[in-house]
Parts: sequence; structure tokens; C-alpha cells
Amino acid sequence: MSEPLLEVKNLKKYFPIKEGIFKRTTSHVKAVDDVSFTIGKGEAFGLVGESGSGKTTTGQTILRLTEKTEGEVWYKGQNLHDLSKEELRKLRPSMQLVFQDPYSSLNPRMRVGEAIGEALLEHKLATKEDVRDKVLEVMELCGLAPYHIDRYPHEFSGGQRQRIGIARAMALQPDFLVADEPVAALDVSIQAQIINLFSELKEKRGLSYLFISHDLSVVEHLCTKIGIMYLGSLVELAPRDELFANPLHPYTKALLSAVPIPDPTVKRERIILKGDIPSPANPPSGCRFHTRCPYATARCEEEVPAFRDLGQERYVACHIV
Amino acid sequence: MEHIVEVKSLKTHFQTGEGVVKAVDDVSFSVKKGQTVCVVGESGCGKSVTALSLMRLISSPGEIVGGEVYFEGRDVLTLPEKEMRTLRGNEIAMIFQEPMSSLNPVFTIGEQLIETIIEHQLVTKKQAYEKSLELIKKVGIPRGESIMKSYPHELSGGMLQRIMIAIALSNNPTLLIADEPTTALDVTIQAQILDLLGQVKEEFGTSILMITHDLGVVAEMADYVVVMYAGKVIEEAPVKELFKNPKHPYTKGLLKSKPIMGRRQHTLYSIPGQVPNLADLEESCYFSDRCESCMDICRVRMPQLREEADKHHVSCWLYEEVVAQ
Amino acid sequence: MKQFVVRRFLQMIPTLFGVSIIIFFLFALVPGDFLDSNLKLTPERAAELRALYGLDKPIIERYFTWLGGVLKGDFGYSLQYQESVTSLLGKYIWNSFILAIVTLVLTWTIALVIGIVTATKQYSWFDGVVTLFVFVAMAFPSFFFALLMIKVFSVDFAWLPIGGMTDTGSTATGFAYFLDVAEHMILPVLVLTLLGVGSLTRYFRTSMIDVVHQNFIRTARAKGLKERTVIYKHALKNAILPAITLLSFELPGLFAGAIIAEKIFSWPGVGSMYLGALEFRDYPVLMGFTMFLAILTILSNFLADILYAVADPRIRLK
Amino acid sequence: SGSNDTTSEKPSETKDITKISDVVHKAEDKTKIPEAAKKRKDTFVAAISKPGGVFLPHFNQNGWDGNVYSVMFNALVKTDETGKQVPGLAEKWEVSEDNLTYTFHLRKGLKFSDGSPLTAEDVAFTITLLHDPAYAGFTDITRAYIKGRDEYKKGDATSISGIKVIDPETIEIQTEKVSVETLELIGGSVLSKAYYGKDYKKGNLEYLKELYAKPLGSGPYKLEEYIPGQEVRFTANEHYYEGKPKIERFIYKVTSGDTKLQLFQTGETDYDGFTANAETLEELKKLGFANINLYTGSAYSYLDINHKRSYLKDKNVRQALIYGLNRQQLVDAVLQGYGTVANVPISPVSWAYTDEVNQYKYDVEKAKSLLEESGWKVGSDGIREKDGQKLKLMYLAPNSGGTNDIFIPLAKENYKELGIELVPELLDFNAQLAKMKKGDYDLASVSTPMIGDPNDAVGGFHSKSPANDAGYANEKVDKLIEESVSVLDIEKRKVIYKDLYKELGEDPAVILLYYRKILNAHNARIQGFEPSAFTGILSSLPKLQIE
Amino acid sequence: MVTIVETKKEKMQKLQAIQTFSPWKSAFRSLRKNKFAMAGLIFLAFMFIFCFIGPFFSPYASGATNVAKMHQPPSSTHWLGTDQLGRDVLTRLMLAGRISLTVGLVSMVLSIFLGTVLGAIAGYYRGIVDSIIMRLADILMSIPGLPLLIILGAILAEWKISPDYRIYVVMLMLSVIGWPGLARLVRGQILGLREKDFMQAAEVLGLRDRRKIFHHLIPNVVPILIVVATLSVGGAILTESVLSYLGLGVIPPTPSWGNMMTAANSLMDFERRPWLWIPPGTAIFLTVISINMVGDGLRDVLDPKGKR
Ligand SMILES: Nc1ncnc2c1ncn2[C@@H]1O[C@H](COP(=O)(O)OP(=O)(O)OP(=O)(O)O)[C@@H](O)[C@H]1O
Ligand SMILES: Nc1ncnc2c1ncn2[C@@H]1O[C@H](COP(=O)(O)OP(=O)(O)OP(=O)(O)O)[C@@H](O)[C@H]1O
Ligand SMILES: [Mg+2]
Ligand SMILES: [Mg+2]
Repeated sequence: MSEPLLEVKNLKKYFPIKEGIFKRTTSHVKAVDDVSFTIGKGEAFGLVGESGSGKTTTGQTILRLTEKTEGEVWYKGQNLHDLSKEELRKLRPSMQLVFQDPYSSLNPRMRVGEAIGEALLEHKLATKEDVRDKVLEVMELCGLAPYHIDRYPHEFSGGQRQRIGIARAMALQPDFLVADEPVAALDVSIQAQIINLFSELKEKRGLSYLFISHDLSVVEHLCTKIGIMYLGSLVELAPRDELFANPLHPYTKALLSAVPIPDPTVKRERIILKGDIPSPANPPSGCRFHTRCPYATARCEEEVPAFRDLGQERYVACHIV
Repeated sequence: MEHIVEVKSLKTHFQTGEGVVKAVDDVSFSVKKGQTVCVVGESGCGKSVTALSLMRLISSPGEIVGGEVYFEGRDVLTLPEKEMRTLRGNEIAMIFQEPMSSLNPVFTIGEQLIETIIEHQLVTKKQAYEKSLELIKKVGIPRGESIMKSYPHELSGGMLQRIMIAIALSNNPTLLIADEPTTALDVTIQAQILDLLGQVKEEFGTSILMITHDLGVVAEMADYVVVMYAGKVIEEAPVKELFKNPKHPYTKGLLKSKPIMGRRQHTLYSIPGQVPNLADLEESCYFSDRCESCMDICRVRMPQLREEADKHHVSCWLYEEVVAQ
Repeated sequence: MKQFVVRRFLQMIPTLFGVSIIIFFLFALVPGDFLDSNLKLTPERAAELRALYGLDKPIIERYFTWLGGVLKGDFGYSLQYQESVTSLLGKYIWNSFILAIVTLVLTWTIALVIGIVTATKQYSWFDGVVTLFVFVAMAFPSFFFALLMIKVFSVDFAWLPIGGMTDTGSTATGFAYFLDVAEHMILPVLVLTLLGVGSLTRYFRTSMIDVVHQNFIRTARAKGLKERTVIYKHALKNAILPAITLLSFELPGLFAGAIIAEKIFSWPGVGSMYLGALEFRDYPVLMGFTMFLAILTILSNFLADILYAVADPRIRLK
Repeated sequence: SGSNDTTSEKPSETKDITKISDVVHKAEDKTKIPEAAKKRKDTFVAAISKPGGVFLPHFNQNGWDGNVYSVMFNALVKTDETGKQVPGLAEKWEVSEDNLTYTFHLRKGLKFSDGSPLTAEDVAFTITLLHDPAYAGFTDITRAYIKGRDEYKKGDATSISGIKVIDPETIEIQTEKVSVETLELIGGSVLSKAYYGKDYKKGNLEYLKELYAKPLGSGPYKLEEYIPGQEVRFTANEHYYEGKPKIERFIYKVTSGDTKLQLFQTGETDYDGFTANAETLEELKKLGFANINLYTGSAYSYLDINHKRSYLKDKNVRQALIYGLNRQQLVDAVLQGYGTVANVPISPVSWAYTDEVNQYKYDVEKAKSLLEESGWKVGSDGIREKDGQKLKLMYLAPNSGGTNDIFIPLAKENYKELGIELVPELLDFNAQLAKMKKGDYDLASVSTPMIGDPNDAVGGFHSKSPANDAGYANEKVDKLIEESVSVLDIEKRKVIYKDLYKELGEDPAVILLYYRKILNAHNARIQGFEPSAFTGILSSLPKLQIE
Repeated sequence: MVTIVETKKEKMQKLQAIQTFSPWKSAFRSLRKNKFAMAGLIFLAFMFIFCFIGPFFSPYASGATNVAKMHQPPSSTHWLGTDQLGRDVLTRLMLAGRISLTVGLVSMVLSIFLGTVLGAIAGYYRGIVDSIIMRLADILMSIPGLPLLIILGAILAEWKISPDYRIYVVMLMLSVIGWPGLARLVRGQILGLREKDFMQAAEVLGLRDRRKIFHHLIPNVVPILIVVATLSVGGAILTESVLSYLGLGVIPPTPSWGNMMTAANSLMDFERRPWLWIPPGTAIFLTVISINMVGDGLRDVLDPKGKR
């Protein structure tokens, strides 16, 4: 493995749940609960998981958009959560984020050109004279047409907005990109274009990714290492090929079986997860997945499975593996 | 099977500084009772605008400038506002593409769910509350009670999307318009939602007009597929026919672009070029710029949508006899 | 939240101290004192009186004397009215208060309705007429409207009394008294409302225009809600949030702003008394009333902050 | 008086400006009396501005409270229509040969409104009270120079030696210095010793505050109710020494300047005073039911001159300032003709008035030559200068009063023609006075209050007077002033004043502007009205009747 | 394919012409297309010309009084009649406009600037900065204006500042003490805006606070600023007359719209001499209206959605 660019150690993020008129904190949503992984330079790490399992929160906490509850995030040898505001700001261009919801992440009163170009000027990556060219360049790269440059976000379709978000992040030529469902809203053709762009940059510029998605086919295509999240924690972490060839955790298996196949004639056998979906505020005892696991035993109800290292960069948290 | 919705030559345009954006231009299609029609197409080609036009929810600077939309025989576009209102959320429900901004930030999820039910059904608040809880559970969100009390900003994207779905399903609509209902969901939940939609369809005979990019979902859900490009329908066919036998070069490109699990390629195929600017279109096949089998006529005249094979319509000069001459 | 409230409340104390110091010293800076306005006084007698009133002491000492009194609930003794400031203000403040409250309620109701209607029907003729009207109200000083109304309603049509709070020599009690006062209130309230409603209408209109373009309004419509519900429930609650801030300076503003109306309509409010106190440099009264306004302002700002936090779930309180 | 039949239509053309009261207009159509007024069968409503609620003579802090208490209290010595002192509670009084001892004889059977007797003891109590070290009112009793005052005020004496109660109806007061002010000071309103002196201890007057709002006097009316900011209500006093007033109830109603006329028009008030001008007069006449009075008041307006300024010490400059100011035009524009140019510092209504002084008719040429004479030459910018100093005068004016809009442009224009630049500075009244005390001004606009004794107006011109902030100094004037206050005989004083005014004309202390007319009107249903420049409605109040 | 590239290049060139990203600059560019805004601007320009150049064409520009001709109704010699000193109302109206327009606009700009910046800073930084600014605002809001103005008047008189300039000094000070209201409004909005996702996006981009505040937050409060701006122009013009009354504003005979109107403050003038108050009132009204039109236009231009 290449040298680690980002190291996440025991990251936790709890959101308080407040009740009553005085909004007293009654309990916590453990959105991210003890997550550790590393991403090497030029590596794409795929984060897959149930919706609400804390993927976005993980991404945002890593970039310190919300303050962590516990844990460390080492990036290029610095603990991001220890940096001063100004130090962090200086570091920002090198680690970018593509937001899950493109619309709300765009300032409604800012034209697309400025949205993409402002940070370039701010970090002196472009001059007033050439910023427009640079913006047009990156827009083209992300599948946006030049005439889009003077439009406002609401004048775009959902997919176009997503591309604006990508272009905005890419314009800064980051070393590390957290992409939160960057292609979910895109049609397949553009999707392909973006994924090609991502892998090209990965290869040519050594750009690293934390790629959050639930489209396993996309993840498979881009990522070399994949983490599966369930209810705030990683349940499985493995290199791509191993994971797809031999998923270990029951949840991973269920996920893989649920990917729809673009062929109306094929009907696949899905693993249907039964049982109630638990709440992150009040997670089940023992293995958090046991309420829905087809193979759950009594032990799973009581004992929290350790995130075991199985060697060859494979980790899993399951008693029965 | 009767038609629930018949869209005839719908035209929706936006007046902008750059000129008139013809987001939907002369679009016709129909949805039959109990059928699921999927609309696919390049992003920005007018799918959402079409859906919004059906609901008559286009707001300034957009305007529906022509066409008819028949819902159960009545022209939705000329219906008085009051009757239209009884349709919305009740007979026709819609799931919006961007759930985060589509829910009112200052009301709780519960309030927003309950009010929809109370508006269209003769139930007490209590009953509506029960029903809401049930819906939340149905769409796969745990801790319904505390979700009812949360505000939209406290939920994850996927959860919001499911709340939107719950709201749309709350009155068992005759027609459900779903604009990318599962994009924010992981596959297990997506499967669950798709199952749910299937169930609803079964149970209430609901017709679904679904907009999606996920060809896997299309393959799974659709009975019939409409492909749009630059504000126009360029191809439509029953789902199996379309996947088996795509005709329009754009459709072919789309199918080719889709990454498929287990079949990894070094680079994915993608259609070259850009969707043309909808504000400044010239008489031609709008796809001609990007088409690999572009002919001279493609650059000067627009092909008509015509039935090519059984129930398979396509709009491409490749299939017009005229060209052969 | 509780912590926020407590901390915010505690912050009010130093603020009030700050205000009292500034105000006290400002008044001390005002040229002339209570005795200067009396032309007939000989300088010896004036000096004697100055000593009796304690006006000859150094300002710091006077401040602490005053502060000492205030902490014991004693706001001092009016020079001009020869009465304790608290009881003096008590006599007038309620008259101003009812005027202010009624005006406040009216202004807000009217402004809300008009603001909403003009926003939803932006650029309609109604919007145009209201806008024109608002600007007319802005272009003429309040005394013009007061005089106009007196002329039309009291003199020409003789429907309403010209001024005062009750009929001359009236001995009415109970409901009759209430009616009497209500009748006398109509014109001043009308004038004050007219003055306040214009700007508020603009604020509401603007926030509404902003809100009705949001996606969630589209959602509400898609749910088939009545247009009324969409606007008055979904849009309004969002639009009213910024207005909460306005509410906080509206009430104190009304007390201060009613001075002219009170004068023209001979309304026995605190405004004209305040003007008189200023004219005669009756410091205790000035300090008392100003501190009352200050407390009112600070308290309403405090309430507005809390209300805002309660009303807008997105605001996180630290 | 009301019986005067001559109705002069053009007041400004009235030749004899000494005439005190000229009924301009009598109601023509009593049927026009508004219903609101007709309904009040037993009540007379007069307007008042801003009473403050201190209804105790000598303790009130504003003039309106004075109006209120004077309805309820009587003084030993009253002022009549011409400003002369005439018997009030005292039937008569004697002054000793040396003008130092005053003996008052009270009327028989005087009673306070609660029926208790009013005696010399009450008079003695009142005067003693005013000497109390804690007394913080505006009556400066020390200026009456009563014997033993300092021993009482500053020492341990328990009484004032100069006050002797001879019998219940006679009191003798010894003073140490002759002064024209003495009679007015000691002949003021009388307070009941039984009521106000019950808890009296020397050096502590706190207890009186309780009684400010509960007055007990001997005047024609007694207090029924005071509604702050709205009304003061009275009922007739059956014990009043001139007999119980015929109108049972009397109300002072608080009105605002903006709506006075409308309140009168609709019958809300029976009596009010108005700004005298042609339009108001015309409106009042149109009403038909108004009896209108127009007369010259006892006050006048002037521009104060700062004599500490070297350039204003020069008599020529001061004279030029008067000659060069078109005062008749000011009267015409500012007062719309409802006033008269003033040349002596006393109103024509006073016994001391004379017009045998320099009239200072508007004369630009004369003014210019006076300035030239003093060496003020016109500079390149049209402003005169001397020794490098420009003749720029800072003019202070109070922002209230509302005549600045008219006065300033005209005066500025007049002086500009002379080559003088007038730089106006508008200030709040109190601030203006403070600035004047500091001497930071050249000219300042002043309106006098009602002037009773002529000395009130000129006393401040004495070079040693503590009130002489302006720094005017003229030996002859000093001498005449001293003389004028040391004789009590009016005829003798008249002569002295004539000389004094002449001298003040030659060496002007101030720039006299004008005497204003006073305009008031009462509803014709009220009969027996004789308003006066000195006493307002007070002198006629007990005699009024409702038709 | 070749053709595509060509058209793209052409378009790029077309776009190169517009080389700016500032929302403000681009807004002003589009402002020119907004009919409303242009009408307002033209009207304002007209007002300025009327007031600043108009008097040169008036035979009564000296402001000389003529008591013999006082209170004349409009006629062919005096188009808007004469006032209580026989001065030409039309000429005074123009002269008055010089003061009133300047005062109105200058104080509007100043107070908007202060209020917005301070409010935005408080709302953006929150915590201690917010507490300090807001408590300061509380204090300023609690200090009644009238005594403050009287003090100011006395101090300015003390400093011997020429009455001609005093009004500007006062307007400046008024803005300095008048910011709290707007600051609170702005802060309230910013508090809500700063929680939006696009502010997180700005954070990710590593933008400086200044940029976040001025380019992301403040454009979003523009609608409210425009309302405040329109209101405060009218307010300032009228306040000026109150100030004049306290000796702080202009001093007679210098006219301003406000004091022309207050000079006609009795029912008598109201009924009998409408030519004294209708012209200044109308002038204020028209100014406020045109400012509002410009403001509305600006809002429409800055508000991407409100376009007509
Ligand atoms: N308010 C608007 N003003 C101007 N143009 C608009 C507006 N709304 C939409 N458009 C344009 O209309 C076209 C169609 O938009 P629409 O949202 O229907 O696309 P879509 O097919 O739903 O795309 P996606 O899959 O990305 O959501 C787009 O090109 C967009 O730029
Ligand atoms: N501001 C917040 N306050 C309270 N709870 C929150 C907040 N933000 C997120 N959560 C909770 O944290 C959990 C994880 O949210 P997150 O957005 O990280 O999920 P996700 O994995 O990104 O889901 P999705 O795929 O649906 O976007 C959810 O249960 C959500 O309700
Ligand atoms: Mg997420
Ligand atoms: Mg869409």
C-alpha cells in the first residue's frame, strides 16, 4: 500500500437529542461511532452503507465541518482537529468535498461561474484574468457547457447542479476528495464521464478519494478499498476484489444481492433483510445488526463483535465469520 | 387498460435572460392504469419539468405554453385551481428530486405528514398520527415517534427522501409521480422502497410515473420506458423491448454507459459532447452533434417520433424511409 | 437552551449598568439645568436651590446617589412635578401603554395581512396601490396625518373627539368609561398605526417574496393543501422569523414615537411629560423614563432572541 | 370691558396702543353654540397647557400650576388690570414713613374653603415657611429683607423677629431695606397654618409633598379632582369672601396648541387663548358664538446684546443694529401685524409706559453712517470689518416658539444690507440660556414672561445686578434704577422711569422688538368676562355666569 | 465533432467579453435591463438635475423675501405660489432638494453600511463577538435620541462648526448611533443563513471569513436591506426637519424639504395653503418611490428567482 494520506482513528460523532422547551439533551444519536480507516495516496476508499448509517457525517467530521466528539484525523501528518482556524483554511483547497445535496450546497444568489471560481481567487490559484478560463476548463471537464457559467443554481436540473458541485471541488485541484454520493443524481452517461474523470485524476495526479455511495456498481468501478457501514460503525473493510468475490459480513452480502441489474429479463434472488431497522439513538445490544441478521445467534445479542483483522487488509465485525 | 394520464404535445418554456429555454417541447406520452412508466434521459433534458407540468406546479419564469394533459379524462391544465387542489396530493402525488429543500424547515416531520392526510381524508388528528407512524415504518425509518418530532435538518438525506415518499403515499394516490425517488438510498433500502411501490401498485392499482437514472431500477420496475433528450421524447417502448432492442443512438449510448457489477472496464463508455443549450436550439436533430451515425439530414431537420416496431416509437432519421432515398 | 437563557439574562445586568452610566452622563452633558430655565431666579437663590436639589455635587457622586436609590427601588424625586418619579411615571405610563399595545396589535395584524397579500400578488394593482399608499405615509410627517384626521373625522364629520382621553368632565365608570376611552383612542391609534404599518408591510412583503419561491412551498402545493394553508401556514411561519427581531424594537419605539401623536391629540401619555422634563432638565424624571425605555428595549431584545431560537429550529444555541 | 360697544375691526390700526382691552368682536349668532357646550349647564371649561400637579403656592415649579392654584388661593395683595397692586385678602395696608414697615389689615370673616378662619397667624406662618432653610420653591423671600430673616434661615431662631401678629386681622412686617418688590413678596398667597403647618418643624418640609395634590385655600373654587394630563376639576367655594361663584363647576382642560381652535369650535372648551393673527381671528369670527378679545400683553420680545464683546460695547454699533432692523416689517411678518414695535422695556398696558423716547424708525442710511463713524468699513465680501475683524454676529434663538422661520431670514436680510452677517444658532431653550450665561453669543432672542412691576424688566441692567450676565454698564442707568426701587410712590416712580427709558434709548442695553397682542375667545354662553393682560381669566372668574 | 469544437470556441469568446464574477458588478450590469430600476434611476437623476441645476434658471434664486407678496397661491409668476415671506416655493423646493437628497442618500448609505457589516459580523461569529456587538446595540438602542441630539447640538455649537456643514456631521453621527436596528435584523437573518449547507460549502473551499460574509451571506439579506434603505431615505429626509427644529439640521433661511413641510404645520396652512406642503411632500414621496424602484430592481436582479 502507498503511504497513508489520511488516517482516521476511532472517530466518533454524537448528536445530542434535545427535548422539552428548554431543549435539554436527553440522549445522543451516535451517528459515527468509533470508525477507523486509512486512505493512501492515490487511493479511492469507498464508503457504502445504509442510509442514515453515518456516511455523510463521517465525511463531514473528517473534514472538520462539524466538530468531532472523539477521535483523531491525521491528514498529511497533521491532526486536522488540532489545527487553528487559519491553518485549516490554508489546508482546505487540498481536501475538498462534493455535497450530497447539490442544491442546498450552492448559494442561491451566486452565479455558477463565481461559485466555482471564487476559491481559486481566494487561494491565489488563479488571477483575475485567467480565472474565467480556468473555470470554463473545469466546467467542461465535468460536463457543463460554457453558457452555464452565468446562470444561477436554480436554473439547472438536479444532475447539472451536482456537476457544478463536482466542478467546484475539482477546480481547486485537491489531493483528497470526499465525494458524498457525487453521481447519484446523474444520468448514466454523465455518471460514466465523471467516474472516468475521477479515475483519470486518481491515476494521473494521485488524487485520493473518500467515495461515499450506495451504488455498488459505481464503487466497484472506482474504489480499491471499500468499507461497509452499518449504524455508525464499520462492519467490514476489504480490498475491492476480495469484497466482491467473497463478502464476509451478512450485511455486505445482503447489500450485494440487492443491487438491481439493468436487464428486465433477469430476476435475481435477493437476500431480504427482515426485522425492524434499529435507531442510532438507541442501538441494539451486542452486534448492532443482529435484529436483521439472518444468521444471528444468542451470542450476537449480547456480545459486541470486535472489528477483527483477518489479514490481507481485511477486517470484519462479525461473530460467525 | 385505460389511460390514466395522457400527455399531448406538452410545451413548457422558461423565460430567461438568455432567451426562451424550451425545457419541455412538444412531449406526448401516456400512462395506463396500474402501469409503471419510467422516464430516462440525460440530466437537464426536461424530465422534472415534465413531471412538474403534470402537477401544474411550474412557477414563474416558467410557463406551460401549450398542450394538454388528461388525467382520467379531464384536462388538468384547464381545471379550476380548486379542483386541481383536490387532485394534488390525493389523486396525483409527487416525490420531489431534492428532499432536503423540499420539506419546510420550521415544521416537524410529523406536522408535515399529518397535514397531508387530514387535508384529503376524513380522519381525526389521532388517526392521522397513527397513519403517519405506520407510513414512516413502511418506508423503513426506525424510531418513528422521535422522527415525527424532528425537524428536517436533523435527518439524513436518505431519511428525508423516504419521508417524501411517505408523504406521497399517504393518500394512496391513483398516480404517483416519483422524481428520482431512490437516488439517495442505499440498495437495501432501495429494494425495500421498490418493493413498497410494487405493493402499492398491486394493492391500489396505482400508476407510477418514475424518473430515474438507474437503469437497474428501470429494468426492475418499469413496464414501459420513455427516453427524453433535450426537451423531447426520442424513444419509447415496453421495457423489455427497449433493453433488448434499443434503437435511438442516444438510448444505445445510455445502455452502454452503465457500469455493471462484476463487469469492470478500464474506462466506462460515455456519450461524447454536451446536451445542447435549450435556449438556443436550431432546426435539426438535437442529438446530431453527438451522434456517431450522424447524417446530413440530421443537421437540418428534426425527425418525427413514429412507431417503428410494435409499440416501439423512435425519433431518428436512421429509421425513416425518406432518408433511404 | 436553559444555559443560554440564563447567560443571556445575566448579560442584561452589565448592559443595564452601561446604559445607566451612559445615559446619566449624557444628561449631565446637556447644557443647562433645571434652574436655568427660571428667568426670575436671582443667582444667589439659584445657587441655594442647586444645593438643595443636590445639583452642585460632582457628577460621579450624583450618579452613585442615584444608583443607590435605584437599587433600593427609588428612582428619585421629580424636580418639576415634586413627586416621586415612580408614582409620576405610573400616572402616565399606562395611558401610553394602552395606546402602544393597541397600535402594536393593529399594526402587526394589518401589516401581516397586507404584506402577505402584496407578496403573493406581487405587481398586482393591489400591490401597487398599497405600495403607493405606504410611500405616501412615509413622505409626510406624522403631524400631517394627525391634523388631517382631526379635520376630517372630528371637525367636518364630528364623528370622533378631537383629543383627550375622556370627554370633558366625564364621570363615567366601568363599561361606559371603557367606551369613552376607546372612542378617544381611535384617532391616535389610527395615526400611529398608519405610521408603523408602512414599513412593517414592506418587511413582510419582502420576506414573503423570498419564502414563496422556496422548494418546500412547491411541496406544500403538491400536497394539495389549500392556498390559504400554504401561504398562511407554511410561508408565513418562515417569513415571520425575521420579523421577530422587529418586534423587539417596536414596543419601546412606540413609547418614544408616540410623543407627537400624544401631543396633538392631548393624550395624557408619558411622551409629552417626557418632553416637558427634557425642556426643564428634570433629571430624575428623564433618568427614570429613559431607564424604563432602556429596560423595555433590553428586555424585548432578550425576549426576541429567545423567541427566535424557539421559533426557528435551525438556530443552534450555544 | 365687556360693556365696551365700539367694535374695532382693524386692531393693528388702533392708534391708542395703551388701551388695555378692546373687545374686538361679540358673538353674532348664539344659536351656533355647539351642543357639547350647551349641555354643560353648570360648568365652565377653560383651556390650560401643562399643569404639573403641584397645587401649592410658592411650591409650584411651573407657571401652569400657578394658574391652577390661583383659582383656589388668594393673595393679600392682588394685581389689577394695569398691573397695579390692589387689596386682596388684605382690605388695606399701610407703609411706614421710612418705607420699611408694612401693616396689613385683613378683611373680616375670611374663611378657607373648609370653613376654618383665615387669620394673621396664617399670613405669618406663610411668610415664615418661605424662610425655612429647606424651602426649595422659587419665591425668593429674602429679597423682601424682613428683619430677622437670616437668624431664622441660617441660625437657630425659632421665629422671625420682623413678623408681628398684632391681632387676628392685623399683621405688621418690618423690613431692613426699601424695595419695590417687598409688597409683592409679602403680600402673596396665604396658606392655612392649621392645615399646612400642622406637622411643621423647621428645616423639614417633606410632609408638605403629601399635600401638593390636596390644596386648601380661600379662592373662589376648590379642587374636586385632578386627572393628570387631562383635567383639573373644581367646584365653587361657598366660603369665598366675595361670595360663592355663580358657576358651580369649573374645569381646566389640557389642550394642545395644534387643536385649540377645533376644541373651542366644537364646544369642548369655553375659553382659550390663541396666537394672535388675522386668520385665527377670522376663523373665530366665523364661528358666530365666540366673544373675542384682543389686547396687548404685558410681555415683550427683545434681542439680548452681549456687552462683553468689544464691538458691541460701542454705542454706535448697537444703535445701528436697531436702526437697521426693520422692526415694523417684523411685526407685519412675524406677528402678521398683531403687535406693536417696542421702544421701552415695558408694555403699553403698564402704568410706567411712555413713548417719549427715541423711536428708532427704520433708517438704513443712519445705521450705515453710525457704523462708518465707528470705523466699520465694508469689505470685499460686503461684510464690514475693522482692524481685521469681520462684523459677524452670532445670533442665538430658541428652537421652540416657531417664529425663527420668519424672523431669521428677515433679520439676516436687514443686517446684510448694513454689511453685517448674522449667523443664527438654534438651540433648545435651556441650552440657549446656559450659553448666554457663559457669554458665548452676540445677540440672543428673548421673550419676557408677564411683567408685573417695571423693575422686573430693567433691574438686570444695573451694572452690579447679579442678573446682569450681559455686562451692560451705564452709571446713569444704575443711578436711576437704584432710585426707582427706593420709592414706592407710583407717580414718583413714573417720572424716574421716563428718564431711565430715555437713557436706555440713547445707550441701548437690548434691541427691543415688539409687544405682542394677545388673542383669546370665550363662548358667548359665558357672561361677565373681562380678561386682563395681568391676571388672565382670574379676575373675572368669580363673577361669571352661564346664560 | 469539429463543428462542436468550433461553436464552443465561438461561445467562449462571446463569454470572454464579460470578465467578472462579482455578484454586485453583474447585478449592476443586469440592472440596466430592468425597466423599473431604470425608471427609478432616471427619476432620481431628474430630481438631482431639478435640484442642483434648476435654481440657475429661477429668477428667485437669491431667496430674497418679499413680505408684500406672502402666501400667494400658484400663479404664472410663481408656479407653486409663495411662502410666508413671499419667497418662491418652486425655487425653494429645488434648493431644499439639494440638502434633502444628499442627506437622505448619504445617511442611508452610511447606516446601511454600518448596520449590515456589524450585524453580519455578529451573526457570523456569534459567541463573544456577537454578545459584545449586540449588547452595544442594546445600549445604543436604549439611549433616547432626543437628549442625545440636544447634546449634539450644543456640542456642535460649541465647536463652532459652521451651520452649513453641521447637518452632515449630524447625519454621520445619526448613522453611527442608528445602526443597531438594522444590525439586529441582519444578524437574525445571518444566524439562519450561516447554518445552510452552502456555508459549509464555503468553509470547505477555505474561503476567508470576509469573503464568506460579503459574498455569501450579505447578498442573501439584500431584500431586507433594500426595504431598510428605502425606508431610511424617507426617514432621513423627514428626520432632518426634526433636527432643524433642534438646531442641528439646516438653519433658516436655508430650506430643506422637511423644514418646508414643518413650516406649514398648522391646520390653517393645511387647509388654506396646500401649495406650501404638497410640493415638498410630493418631492419626498417621489424620491422614496424612485429609490424603492431602484431597490426593487436591484433585488430582482440579485434575486435569481424573482425575475419578471
Ligand atoms: N427556473 C428555471 N429557469 C431556467 N431554466 C430552467 C429552470 N428550471 C429548469 N430549467 C432548465 O430546464 C431544463 C430541464 O430541467 P429539468 O429539471 O426538467 O431536468 P431533468 O431532466 O429533471 O434533469 P435531472 O435528471 O438532472 O434532474 C434544464 O436544462 C434546466 O436548465
Ligand atoms: N444535525 C443533526 N442533528 C441530529 N442528528 C443528526 C444530524 N445530522 C445527522 N443526524 C443523524 O445522524 C445519522 C447519520 O446521518 P448521515 O447524514 O451521516 O447519514 P448518511 O449515512 O449520510 O445517510 P444517507 O445515505 O441517507 O445520506 C442519522 O440518523 C441522522 O438522523
Ligand atoms: Mg448522506
Ligand atoms: Mg430532475
